[in-house]
Amino acid sequence: MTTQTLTDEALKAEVTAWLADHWKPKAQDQGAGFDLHPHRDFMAKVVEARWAVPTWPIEWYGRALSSAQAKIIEKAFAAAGAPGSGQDRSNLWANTAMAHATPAFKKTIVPALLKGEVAMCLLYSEPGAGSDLAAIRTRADRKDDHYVVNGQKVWTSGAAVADYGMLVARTDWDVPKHKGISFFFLPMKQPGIQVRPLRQITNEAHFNEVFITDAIVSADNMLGPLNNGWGVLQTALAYERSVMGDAARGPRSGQDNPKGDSALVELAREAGRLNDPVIRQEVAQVTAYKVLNRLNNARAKAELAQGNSSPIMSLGKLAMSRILHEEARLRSKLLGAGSLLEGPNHPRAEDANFLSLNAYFTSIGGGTDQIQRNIIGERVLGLPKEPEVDRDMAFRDVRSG
Amino acid sequence: MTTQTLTDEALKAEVTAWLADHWKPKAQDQGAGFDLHPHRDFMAKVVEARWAVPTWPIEWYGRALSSAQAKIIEKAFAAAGAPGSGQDRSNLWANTAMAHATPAFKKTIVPALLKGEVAMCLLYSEPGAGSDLAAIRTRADRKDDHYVVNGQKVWTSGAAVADYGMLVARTDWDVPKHKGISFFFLPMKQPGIQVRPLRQITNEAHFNEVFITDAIVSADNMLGPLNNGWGVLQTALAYERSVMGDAARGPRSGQDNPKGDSALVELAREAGRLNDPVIRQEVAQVTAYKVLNRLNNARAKAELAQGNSSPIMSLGKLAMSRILHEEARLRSKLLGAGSLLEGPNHPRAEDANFLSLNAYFTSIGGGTDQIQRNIIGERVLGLPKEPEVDRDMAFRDVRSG
Amino acid sequence: MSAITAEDLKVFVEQLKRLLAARSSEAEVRRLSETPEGYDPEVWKALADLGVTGLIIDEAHGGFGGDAVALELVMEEVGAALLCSPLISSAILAPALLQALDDDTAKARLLPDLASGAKIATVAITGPSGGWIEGHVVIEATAVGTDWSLTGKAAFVTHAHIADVLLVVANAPDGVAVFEVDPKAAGLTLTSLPTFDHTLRMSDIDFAKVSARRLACNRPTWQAVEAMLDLALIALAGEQAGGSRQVLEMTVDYTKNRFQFGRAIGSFQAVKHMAADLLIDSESCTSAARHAAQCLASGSDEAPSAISLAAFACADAFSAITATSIQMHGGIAFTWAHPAHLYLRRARADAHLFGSSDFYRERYVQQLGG
Amino acid sequence: MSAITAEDLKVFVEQLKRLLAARSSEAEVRRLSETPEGYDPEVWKALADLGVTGLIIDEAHGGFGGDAVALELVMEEVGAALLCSPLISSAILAPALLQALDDDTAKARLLPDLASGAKIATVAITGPSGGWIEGHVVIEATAVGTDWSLTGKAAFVTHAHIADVLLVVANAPDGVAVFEVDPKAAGLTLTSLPTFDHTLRMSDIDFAKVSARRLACNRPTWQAVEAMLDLALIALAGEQAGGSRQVLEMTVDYTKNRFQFGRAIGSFQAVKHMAADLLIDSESCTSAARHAAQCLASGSDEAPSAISLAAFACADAFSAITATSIQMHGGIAFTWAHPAHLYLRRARADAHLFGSSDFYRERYVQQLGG
Repeated sequence: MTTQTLTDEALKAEVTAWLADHWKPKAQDQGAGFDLHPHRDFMAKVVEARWAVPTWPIEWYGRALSSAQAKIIEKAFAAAGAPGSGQDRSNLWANTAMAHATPAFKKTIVPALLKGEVAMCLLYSEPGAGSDLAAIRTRADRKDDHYVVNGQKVWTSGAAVADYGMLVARTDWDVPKHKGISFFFLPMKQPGIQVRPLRQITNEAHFNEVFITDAIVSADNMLGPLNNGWGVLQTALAYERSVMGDAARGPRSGQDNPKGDSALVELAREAGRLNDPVIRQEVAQVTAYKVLNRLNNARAKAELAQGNSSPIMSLGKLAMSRILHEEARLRSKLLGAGSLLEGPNHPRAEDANFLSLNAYFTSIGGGTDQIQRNIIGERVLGLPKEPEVDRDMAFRDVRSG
Repeated sequence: MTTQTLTDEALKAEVTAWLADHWKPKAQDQGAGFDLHPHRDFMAKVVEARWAVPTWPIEWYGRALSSAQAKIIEKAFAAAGAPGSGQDRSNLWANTAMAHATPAFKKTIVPALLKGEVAMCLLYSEPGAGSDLAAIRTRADRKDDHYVVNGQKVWTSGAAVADYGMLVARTDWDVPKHKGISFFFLPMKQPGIQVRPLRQITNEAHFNEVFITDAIVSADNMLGPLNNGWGVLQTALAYERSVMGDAARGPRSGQDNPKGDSALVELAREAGRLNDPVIRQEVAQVTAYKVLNRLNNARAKAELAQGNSSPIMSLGKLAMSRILHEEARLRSKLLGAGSLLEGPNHPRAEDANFLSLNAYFTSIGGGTDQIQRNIIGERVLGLPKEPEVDRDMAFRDVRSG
Repeated sequence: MSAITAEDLKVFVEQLKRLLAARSSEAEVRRLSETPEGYDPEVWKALADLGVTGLIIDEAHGGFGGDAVALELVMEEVGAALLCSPLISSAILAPALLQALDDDTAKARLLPDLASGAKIATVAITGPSGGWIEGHVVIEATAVGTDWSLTGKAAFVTHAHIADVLLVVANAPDGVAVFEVDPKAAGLTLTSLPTFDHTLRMSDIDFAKVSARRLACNRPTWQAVEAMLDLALIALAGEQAGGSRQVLEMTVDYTKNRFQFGRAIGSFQAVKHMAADLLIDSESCTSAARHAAQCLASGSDEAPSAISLAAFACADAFSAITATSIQMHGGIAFTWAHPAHLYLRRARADAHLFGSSDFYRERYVQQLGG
Repeated sequence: MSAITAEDLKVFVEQLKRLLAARSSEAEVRRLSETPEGYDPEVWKALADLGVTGLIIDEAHGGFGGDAVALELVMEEVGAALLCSPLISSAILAPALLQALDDDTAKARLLPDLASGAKIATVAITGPSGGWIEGHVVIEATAVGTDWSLTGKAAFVTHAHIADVLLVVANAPDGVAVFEVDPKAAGLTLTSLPTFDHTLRMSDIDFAKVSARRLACNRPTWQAVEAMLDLALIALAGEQAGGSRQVLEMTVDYTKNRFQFGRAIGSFQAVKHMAADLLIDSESCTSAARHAAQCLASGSDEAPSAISLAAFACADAFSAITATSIQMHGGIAFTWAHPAHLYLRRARADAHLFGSSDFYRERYVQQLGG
């Protein structure tokens, strides 16, 4: 193979021609990031044609291309509305396996992940390990050529359909908490695993609790060295952040919502409150929070583009938390007594109330605002950490939960 | 003496008659709590007549009266506008000396304090010991029958005129911070003591820095046992809180300020802003903070009167901090561009700006808002303390300052 | 002044506490939230036997003759327990309005059944705006001989779905008046509304030439409505005070027992300081509610402004405490199974039930002379 | 667009940084705050030589022809250093106004001396209300032959006490117009005002039949005033952004080095979390200021709303950061000797110099179509 030597034009021509031959758009891509891929057959072709991970080495379905040339391929796929390209940037599961899986397991799992043949879920958080993720108590005990897993995980999306879960479990209890954790691809379709939907305050169930009782995972499915799972987890989490972005959902009533910077002005007008000077001040302020956050992110991207690291990146989640809570508060206020109601016949109230609750998805999920402030204070501003009482303790002696 | 057996009526008659004979009102009582007493001669008579500390024992200028009968005496003095009574409740200095001074020193200092013959100041805080008062580095080293004191104190009122300062100094550096502190009555009128006024952000100097170089204090002037000064300090601080109350000052321009719950309404009207609905909301909210704090304190007093301890007492300082900052913010907002100015020709601006700065006297002085929240969380709500890294360390190994 | 002594009141509240502990557990609240009625008739009976339904009804009509102070204290317990019941409608709004009118026959006819809990009544005032203002009344009343006929729409009517009697505020030719209506009368259409607070029940009521009986009032009727609203606001403030203290206690307990990073999370300043600030809110809420009740009970001139203050201070405190409580709990309070959101829903409902905090702040400024 | 390349601008800002480090130390700021003039003529000369006084003045008139982007960046440094100078009056308000007018002879007469720093000018617009609104102009201009005569009072005029030229906005019979006035002219009385920000200088000016020269404008003159105000607001936003970052850095450094309870106070969540929140404010402040500058420089339709946003977001951020900074420092920042209050005073001045945050929030809503 000598694709590296292709000119940009030739590459563009090749991928465009290939897409013309192979891509037949059908039902909207439902790709939820967790479920099985709706275009599995096509995805397999994409992988075999080496369009899925062009920056990867030849022996791993790649073309060893520069990311610049990879972009050409992604652009062509995007233009055609075809899925499957750019997975070397975006496929959390495949990248993690590629980086850390054992040769034997890698050979089977990586292509399956690229082709969307296996569905995945994350087995990280536990009831007793939220902000303090390293305090997990799910255990994996070695037995012959495999590990026996016991414990409970929570806030797991897609657990019901997943073939594998990326699992962090404790494999050594006599060392400090970060040092006794290992990382596995746990097969989900086995008797020892029971999945229960978790009902949120929004009266939805986007997550599950996963109860694990004597579940089996082959030692080959361990990613990274024994008791080095914390390190693997960090790279996986980094991927997740860079790829998935802000997961907070918008209104769910289905009723049209005004868009753009004047959205709140329009909602105030619709509610007949736009002539209230107090409301006008709040509309301006909440709109400002949204616009300022956008300006901050744009400036951060520009600085990164110039190769300067930017402190601002880490502020986005905390800023978004305030935006979501404040917008929900204002939407409720605009409705007055109307906000007492909910349901499809009262879409504005349904949205205001839903958004008021769902704002906690961002202010609690993926690190509470309080944890975020620690991170900003310590990693961005360089302020010293607090004394860590459990840092040098054997985990079995640490109180948690 | 058998005054205990006096009826309330007889006691009232006796004190009233005595006042009629001895109290000749003159210039307004200027008693600043620190300076020498303006009515010293009369005060001496009050003490000798045993009206100053009626609940104290006979041998200590008292009458061993019940506090109920003591109140009768205080009422009579109050009615006549005469100073000097009720010092068993209100004289911080005398009560501290009475409780902890050595017999020899007590004999001379207590009457002098009751008679207002000696002026006092507090030598507690240091540049390196603010929130963490126990981190004081002023040292008192034993030499023969006295101690040699070296160090620096700050935020000292009345230091320039004081005869004695109530001093906490470190007498043992090899034990944890609370355990190596002793409490002294330090003579202020000696060469080793230099007093410098401390200019505040309000461009006033109500406090001093005190520089102490090889100053001498007799071992007899130590209050409480060696290295037990922290305990003595706690009782002194408790007195101070119960007696002195909230020290925050009001406007200083001299211009009349509206009083009562509608004060902010009147200020808004005067500024021509009362018709602004946004201002009206803020006037209501800041007024509410003030009224709610008053209601809280009234409820706390009522609960205490019924013998129930009240959590609310400890909330007052933190609540007052918010009130002072918020009222200052609103006063500034009412003036708009007018708040750019200061000085006697612009009294409302002078007040708004002064109050904006002086609010920090309450939110920082006597324990910052952050320390207050710790205290409320721990002592009122029973939340656990933070890990104390310096708790069991010899103080000389603790980093501070 | 109250016909109940302070001592009786203490005992009374203790009995209520026990009743609520037994009959308004979280499980019961969740169960009743899912029923169409939204309350338990047996618990209603028990409340009646204890005297809660007749608390503010004159002894002459079979009630306890309790005053605002008694009402506020009782509502603190009701709020702490998230009780599902039509108390606000049938034990507060309706009797308060009847007693503020001058129609002795109506009182004699209705109050005893309300006191005994045998009948449930509610009051319909607000139009689609939801505003508790005379100008927002949109139902028109026309005389038909000695009888009256109502036409128009009432919105956000509490517990109308289970009411035996409706008291409707409508515009008569000579001004606002109160009318007694049978919910089953011809021309009356009741539409239940889905509420965000599942412990609450509300309806829209459409009146098409519904026959009604006018109740006598010797002063401008809106003054009677305002007298009713004063009591209702104090009741709501009591509910908010009780709910606030309950939620703060639940939250503080959790932060003492939830360990992360080897420490109780309540030992972290971030959590500890939130708790300290909420304590100021919750104590201020209690002070405001009780002060308003005392002012009204003692007929103080301060009563109107004290009630406005309680209306916004208590609504804001309960809202802030329930909202911050979820943040302090973290993920566990993001689950349906955790009670935190039940209180948040109640707090958000209470904050709009009788008008917004902004509305009462504005009224407060007017009462301060602004 | 700017006549200065991005590369030149970088160099320029670096030179300014060095100049300010050398000539606008805290000690100098304190010294100049106590002088009646409130600035150092030698530093003014140095700023002129560097090109700061002529930054926004056309090259044709001896300036640098810098645009809003250049101005904003320069003002970030000025704000960080708390520079005591008439820059806002003589290098921004006056030249911006002159260049927004159409009086070429006036430009040729005045701009070169302003660019070179040889003369200091300022603009008088606001009446006693302090409002930057056409309707608030209270000086009346009447024609006297070809000449004009001004009568009335201008308030809050910046740096008039050292001005060689006054540009006065007054009501002429045909609408608002700009007049050139000699501060020493007969009938003009200047009263210095004591300012809370001791680095600022302001005066009231009383005009009693003061002779003035009217400057030509080919459009409604208030549009020219608004063009000037746009640049002034961006300059102020830049000052607030630079000041905000400076104060936050100073504060964070202190909390790293101040030890209490055996720990750096910055390790306590109470302090750490305040710092994190302030970082959002200070970064948002910088983003808003720079975005407004870019919008104006590129002639984007978004410019007006971007300027309003910067006006209130930057004022509020600088105020919040300087106020919280004192709390984070504790007692030491309650002393006159500590610089924290110097920035607080500047922040409070900036927040009212050209109108309040509420005013610009209201304008922002209008610009969003509300």
